[in-house]
Amino acid sequence: MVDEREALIPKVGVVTDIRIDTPDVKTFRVVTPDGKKAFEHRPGQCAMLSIPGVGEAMFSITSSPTNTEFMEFSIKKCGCVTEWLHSMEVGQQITIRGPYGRPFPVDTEFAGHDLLFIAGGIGLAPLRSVINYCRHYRDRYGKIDIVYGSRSKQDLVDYDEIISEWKNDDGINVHLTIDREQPEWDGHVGFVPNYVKELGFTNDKIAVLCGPPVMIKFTLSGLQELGFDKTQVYTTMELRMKCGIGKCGRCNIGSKYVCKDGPVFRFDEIDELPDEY
Amino acid sequence: MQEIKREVLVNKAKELLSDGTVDRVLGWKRGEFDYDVTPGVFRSAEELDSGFVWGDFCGANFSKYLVKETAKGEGRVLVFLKPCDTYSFNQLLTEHRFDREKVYALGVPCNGMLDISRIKESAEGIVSVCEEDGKVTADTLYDGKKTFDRDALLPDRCSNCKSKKHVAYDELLGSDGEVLDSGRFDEVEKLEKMTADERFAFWQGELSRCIRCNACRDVCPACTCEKCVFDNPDSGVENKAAADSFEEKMFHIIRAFHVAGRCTDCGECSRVCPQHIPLHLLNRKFIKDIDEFYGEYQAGAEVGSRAPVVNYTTDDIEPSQAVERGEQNA
Amino acid sequence: MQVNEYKPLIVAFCCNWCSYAGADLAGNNRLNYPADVKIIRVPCSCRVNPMFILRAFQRGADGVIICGCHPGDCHYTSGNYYTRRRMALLFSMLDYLGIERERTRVEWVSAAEGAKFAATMKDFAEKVASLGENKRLEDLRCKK
Amino acid sequence: MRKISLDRLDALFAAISKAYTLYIPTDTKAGAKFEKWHGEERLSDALNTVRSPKDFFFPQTENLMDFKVEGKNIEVIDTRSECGDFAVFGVRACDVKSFDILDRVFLSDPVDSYYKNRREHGVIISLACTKPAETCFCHTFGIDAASPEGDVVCHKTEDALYMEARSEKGEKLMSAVSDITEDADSAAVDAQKKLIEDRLAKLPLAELSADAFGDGKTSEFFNAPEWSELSEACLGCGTCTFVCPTCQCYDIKDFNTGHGVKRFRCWDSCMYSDFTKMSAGQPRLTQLERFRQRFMHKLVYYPTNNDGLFSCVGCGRCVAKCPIHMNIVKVMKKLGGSKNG
Amino acid sequence: MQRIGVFVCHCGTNIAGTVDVKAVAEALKNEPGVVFSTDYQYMCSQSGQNMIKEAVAEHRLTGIVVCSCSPRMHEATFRKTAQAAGLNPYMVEIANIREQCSWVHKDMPIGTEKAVILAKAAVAKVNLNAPLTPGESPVTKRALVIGGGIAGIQTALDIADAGFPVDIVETKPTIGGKMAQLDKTFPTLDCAACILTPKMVDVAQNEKIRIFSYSEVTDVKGFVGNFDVTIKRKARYVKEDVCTGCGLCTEKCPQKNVPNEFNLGMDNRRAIYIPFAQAVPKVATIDPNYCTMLKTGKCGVCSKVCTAGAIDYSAKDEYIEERYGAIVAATGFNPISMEKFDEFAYSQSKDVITSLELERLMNAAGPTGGTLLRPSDGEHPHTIVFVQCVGSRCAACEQKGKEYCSKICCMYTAKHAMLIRDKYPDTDVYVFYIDVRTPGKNFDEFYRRAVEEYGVHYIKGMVGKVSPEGGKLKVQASDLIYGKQLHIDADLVVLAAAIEPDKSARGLATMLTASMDTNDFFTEAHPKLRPVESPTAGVFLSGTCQGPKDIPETVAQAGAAASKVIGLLAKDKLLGNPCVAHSDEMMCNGCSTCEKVCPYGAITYQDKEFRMPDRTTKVRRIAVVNEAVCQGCGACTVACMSGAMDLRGFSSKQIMAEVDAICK
Repeated sequence: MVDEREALIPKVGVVTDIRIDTPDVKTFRVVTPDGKKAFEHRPGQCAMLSIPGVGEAMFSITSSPTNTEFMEFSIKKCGCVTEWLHSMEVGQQITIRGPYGRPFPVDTEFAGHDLLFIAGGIGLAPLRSVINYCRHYRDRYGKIDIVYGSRSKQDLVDYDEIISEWKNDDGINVHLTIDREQPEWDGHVGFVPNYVKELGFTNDKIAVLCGPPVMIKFTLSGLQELGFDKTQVYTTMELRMKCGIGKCGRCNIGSKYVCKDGPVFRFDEIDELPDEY
Repeated sequence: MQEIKREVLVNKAKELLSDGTVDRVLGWKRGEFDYDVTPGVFRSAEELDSGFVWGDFCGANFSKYLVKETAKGEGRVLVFLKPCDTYSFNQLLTEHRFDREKVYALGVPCNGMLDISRIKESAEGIVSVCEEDGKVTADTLYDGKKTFDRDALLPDRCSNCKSKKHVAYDELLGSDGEVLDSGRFDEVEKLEKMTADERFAFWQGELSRCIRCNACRDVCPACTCEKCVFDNPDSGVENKAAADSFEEKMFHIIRAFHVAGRCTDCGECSRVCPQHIPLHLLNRKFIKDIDEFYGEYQAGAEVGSRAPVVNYTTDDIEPSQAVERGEQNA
Repeated sequence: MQVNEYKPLIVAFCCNWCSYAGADLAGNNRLNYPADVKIIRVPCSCRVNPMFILRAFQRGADGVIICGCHPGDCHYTSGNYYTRRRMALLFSMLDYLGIERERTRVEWVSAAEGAKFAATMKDFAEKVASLGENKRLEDLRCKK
Repeated sequence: MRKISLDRLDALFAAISKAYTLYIPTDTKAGAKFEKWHGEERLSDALNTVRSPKDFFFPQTENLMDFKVEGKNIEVIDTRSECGDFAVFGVRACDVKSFDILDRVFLSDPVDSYYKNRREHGVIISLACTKPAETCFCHTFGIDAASPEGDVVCHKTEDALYMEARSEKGEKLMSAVSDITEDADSAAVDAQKKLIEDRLAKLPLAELSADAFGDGKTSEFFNAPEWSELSEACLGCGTCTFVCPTCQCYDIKDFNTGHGVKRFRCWDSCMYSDFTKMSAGQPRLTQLERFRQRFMHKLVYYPTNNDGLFSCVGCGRCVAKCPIHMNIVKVMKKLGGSKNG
Repeated sequence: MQRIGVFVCHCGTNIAGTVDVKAVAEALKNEPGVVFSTDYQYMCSQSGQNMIKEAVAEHRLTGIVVCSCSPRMHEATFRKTAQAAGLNPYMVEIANIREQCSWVHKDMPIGTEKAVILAKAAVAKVNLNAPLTPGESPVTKRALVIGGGIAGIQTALDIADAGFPVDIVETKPTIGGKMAQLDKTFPTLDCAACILTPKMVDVAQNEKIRIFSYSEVTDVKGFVGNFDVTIKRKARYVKEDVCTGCGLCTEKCPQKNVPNEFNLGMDNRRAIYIPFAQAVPKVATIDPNYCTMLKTGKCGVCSKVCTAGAIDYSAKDEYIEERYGAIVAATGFNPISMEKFDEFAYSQSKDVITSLELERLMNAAGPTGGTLLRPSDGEHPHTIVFVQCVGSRCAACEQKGKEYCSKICCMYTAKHAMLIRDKYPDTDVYVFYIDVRTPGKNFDEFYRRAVEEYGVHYIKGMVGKVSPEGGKLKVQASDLIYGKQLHIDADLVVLAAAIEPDKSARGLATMLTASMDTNDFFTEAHPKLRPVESPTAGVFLSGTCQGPKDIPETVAQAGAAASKVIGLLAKDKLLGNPCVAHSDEMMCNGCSTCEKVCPYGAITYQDKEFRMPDRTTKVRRIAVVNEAVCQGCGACTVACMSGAMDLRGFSSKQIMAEVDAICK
């Protein structure tokens, strides 16, 4: 038959590890049945995971491309596919196809610059891939600041990795915050946009934002107050996707398809799109 | 030809707008041709003057629009209701789907609405359509003027009109008619008299044309569910495009069953079907059965009536008798 | 002579209070009926949605039978009256669409009528078997 | 150019059928429809089919793959198979153009192999429109109903069918019918083209122009207040998208058959309320946004990505079939302003 | 995803004899969700149950499928086992492979194949099971009895006797009901008053019982255990707690021409009255329709003569609200109107009377002081004709009377005939009947005594016409046995009028959401097995409001209703059935369809505000199921076209999963 590889036909993946990050976020490690990475990707790209009979959904790949053994996905429970994924046990097979979308310009625009990563809640998941990529090629970048906030300490994704690895790296400053006071927390308390302004970064960096729409909106204006231009700020978007290859029409905003032309966008590019997300 | 002239409707609408009775008017908007009339909302006398039409192609039943339109704001909406639309209007009120207080209903007599596809069957390139003394003349691109008997251009729902009587209105323009003894079950009976194989072949042929565009559902005044079972992945019957002939049957059987006892037989489903599937014959089967099994019942004839499917008597017909009765017909 | 190997698949919805108990009684009395009949317990026959019936046909059932308490004896007073109306209308519609009318049935079986249950199932299974496979309401995707 | 007498159409169809599965438009009580030619079918005189021929390449539903699930294990079964050669006769100029529009979606990287497979094996035999309808506006998009594109282009006159191959596939098909066709000059065809051009100029929508729209017009039209009025009566059904030859949105769904899972693709409509719905939210909340999406896509977004090519071919199907008679013509006139007087 | 354990029971050889249980356990191992599958001799035994508990712990099971006997047998057992193992009891499903498989199929391969399919269906269902918790509601330990006739009185006494407070609401100024109007009772001929009035006194003296006489129930809200009832206490213009019942006012009142309803209008009373001597409460009542003071403001005689100062012309209707745990309907009956039976000349002659009127004419406290006299002229009647089945057992098509048998007429007519023949042996008594129905203890003996010892003329046949002529009543009748026409000149004609439920029952049924049959008798929850309960939980039925019955039957049913009430009130909390309907408010259209099919009135509607995705709010009407009232039949789930209504424990998805599994 047609020997062409069809973009819509997935590979089989095996879940080899499941980590409980927060009450509603789990991180899944996926490899092919013969123990290899399903495919190579770039930071910020996504993959379609599916359980036959339940459905298919797009997730950002949270592990760094520099990880040569496996891929990881941090997934928040919020629909039927994610609910199913959350109820899985190690050893379960799923299907996987990808990678999809435009990655962060880590080797071009980002190179040589100071980087500022700002994330809220599950928004850290897509950034984790870039952050770890930048940590891997530490010498290619300047200073790295990471501002990360969540509702509570329990809701901070990848808390262990942040504390045991990121915080210990040279030239990386991690600023954590949670929304409300809680007993076993001696760090900063407050919302991310305010914290960013409090921290008062210089505008010679490239900023990458990811989180809930409200956070993005206020953080962006905060950054603009600090003198950032929209061309310096990147984000990654999420819309309903089906095909992942810019054909099915679902994630179409203006002339762009989020699955193909995104999910990574620079804010000046977003300005050109109609306001529909 | 409709009994009431367009001007009468426009003037009445203007009057009600200007005295503040209503703040908008749900009416028919002029299209590109004489036949492509679109429902629309008019807010001023000027809009009415320029865009309002009333004539032989104003078939759309506005009742369902009231569900959305009345939810929009505080003001009252003026709506024009043809006799058959008033049944849907009542049925929606029975089901608490809109606030009666927010509507000013003007009853308008209807002399049957024309089906443009009947003209198109024998004329190409219709430039205009006009009517005089029961004759409809279509001006065509290639064959000049073609004249038709008006009655021959009526869709089934109008040639078998069930009622010229308005069962709900705040004000009636023109005269009210009577509930008619239509032959609306004749086609159903014809089918009932066929053999099961013939019936199956008939419906297989009809339903296989279905493209699952959902127009029948989306126009149906009885289909106002917040979420239709066919759109709900949790319902177990969700389907989009029919991937198998079973799904077409499933869709149409369930849809007919869901509107059984609630369907007023307005015929919109058949009007809008791009594939000309006689969907009303499914609904009429239920209506006919209900009438025969449980006594005559016309959905929407009065507000608040209890449909036979949500009622019972202790000596109802058994399901086996219901189908055996079919045997006698055959 | 050729032996008819065809075995129909029959789904029986039985109300918990009468017919399911009737089926149990048939068991207690060791009254044989075809194993083609598979019972699904529902609280009342009025729980049976037409969608379940169509679903059964879609998935390959050759016959569907609904059993409930005798009219007037419903545990919930009126459930089976609604069943009777709904199914009279549904079956009539299926018949209208040309689906074989012997594929669907409603039967009232009380908790004391074990014998009736067995006899009914036997009769229904035979009728359905004589019709052969369900072709008119089948979903080809579900064929093995 | 070759020709064959109209009374020998059956012979022509029979000859084509030897090498191809042939589809021709035939009349049914619900309008014209492409049907497989078995020998009995008669060619319809209707201007066009109710459904567009996009089905041949992008069917309403198709099985993409199967899965076998056992315990924790999954097996992916590729169900693709090589498509046989087929020919579609009597495709009108507008519909021929629609394949070009679909190609740019499905054949752009990454290629949709299902579509490509069928496209490679399908031969389009187009037919010029002698009697364009009042709902036709293909000329608005630069399509010439008198000279359609296609692998083989046909003109049907009073007595004969004139055929001309325009592609390799077309040549191949013509060679299969060379025995029963004869050489012809272009005089009759030229005369017919002239006639058609005259007729096109007299159509009610002859003046309709798409000049106001196209590449880069997003901001101009996206927030236009007219969308509200245009969309207010829209039922949100999918009739326009399903009869449209260029609408290509689809959904991918799984169907559990009880002994496996079939993943299939089916047409979807941006007019449907759940098209973009996610568990987290809904970017196109009301029918206004959904309605706008469809027309913006056809008139602005698609041209932006495809060198100004509009993704409407003016076939008039939506004009004829919309339950509430709202359509792209009304949208263009309303939004295009003075340019559409 | 569930972690399901499958346990296949051998049931000795009951199952294992025809089903290869090991093969079943093996076949289930690869079903989705199944992590453990085994078989055992007797799953219901202690060691079988322990095996389940251990497996739950060891394999972290979240759901259990037991392939065994009927769930009607051991579902409760295994639910308890699951609970003991720390699972929700509703995470258990039973595959019935004994009654519905091994016992009805003889062939091992066939039985095994079917058992596997049934087990797979159960697994498919458990995969979709959700933990369910029965709702709890408190029980207000007070009962309301509506109607103060013998049925209500007996029910109230029995409930109070168990220590629970009871209120009786009676529309008349006194309790006692129809029985107080009767003279003697069949078949023992003891005096009705003699046996009834001590009970009335008991009621009055019982501290647990409150009597709201001259009162009506106007509103009922709530549900079993917690009914909020509004009672209208009609203005009586006499202070109940002050009036001593001396009766002076009823003698002095100048308004003497008020028809006395207690004697069915055959004599008069005053505008202020005590219905009868033994009335309870023994308190006077002013009839506002006749009282001159109330109508014109002039008179005031009663107030002047009342030494206790109990008269209060300014009294107003009062409404009181009370909460009850249970409600008993005991609204009783009335003879039907004789309007439509003009052939018997009821409206033309005073001497055509109903049987109840005859009771009063024979009663010592009646208008004639107990002497049987013709109402028209006060003469002693010598020929009396009784007509049976007047309005009973009528063909529906006639639309005149009732289709049912009124049940009591045969016996009271025998009683009347016997009493008349006993007291006035010179009187000829004819009884025209269709059948004589005497099923009851000592009933037939009683009837035969009337015929044989007392010489009552029983004639099988119907009276065609009664015409008053010259002071006589010409009775034309047919004798079906001798096939001849009879003409009798009667002095008195007594009609055995059919009885019908009291008119107030219909309105009450609506308030209680209790269902009624076409004759307006209350329907029972089950005609055989739950005869004194209404389908509406917490509403019970006592006496003739449920169907025609005589006094002993009424008293028996009253006691039965009381015991049901006591059983309910004895509980502190009601545990609901968790398998109840619930409506998804996001999908509900508020169309009121489900409410129409709910036999229990468990569904109400409310307007709820919804936050829309565009941050606006929208008010929508939605259905709300009262889980304490819902019994879980599922009628609403099919009536609901949007699919908003579903049934816990038998959800559409679960049932479809079973269908899929069976049809796989």
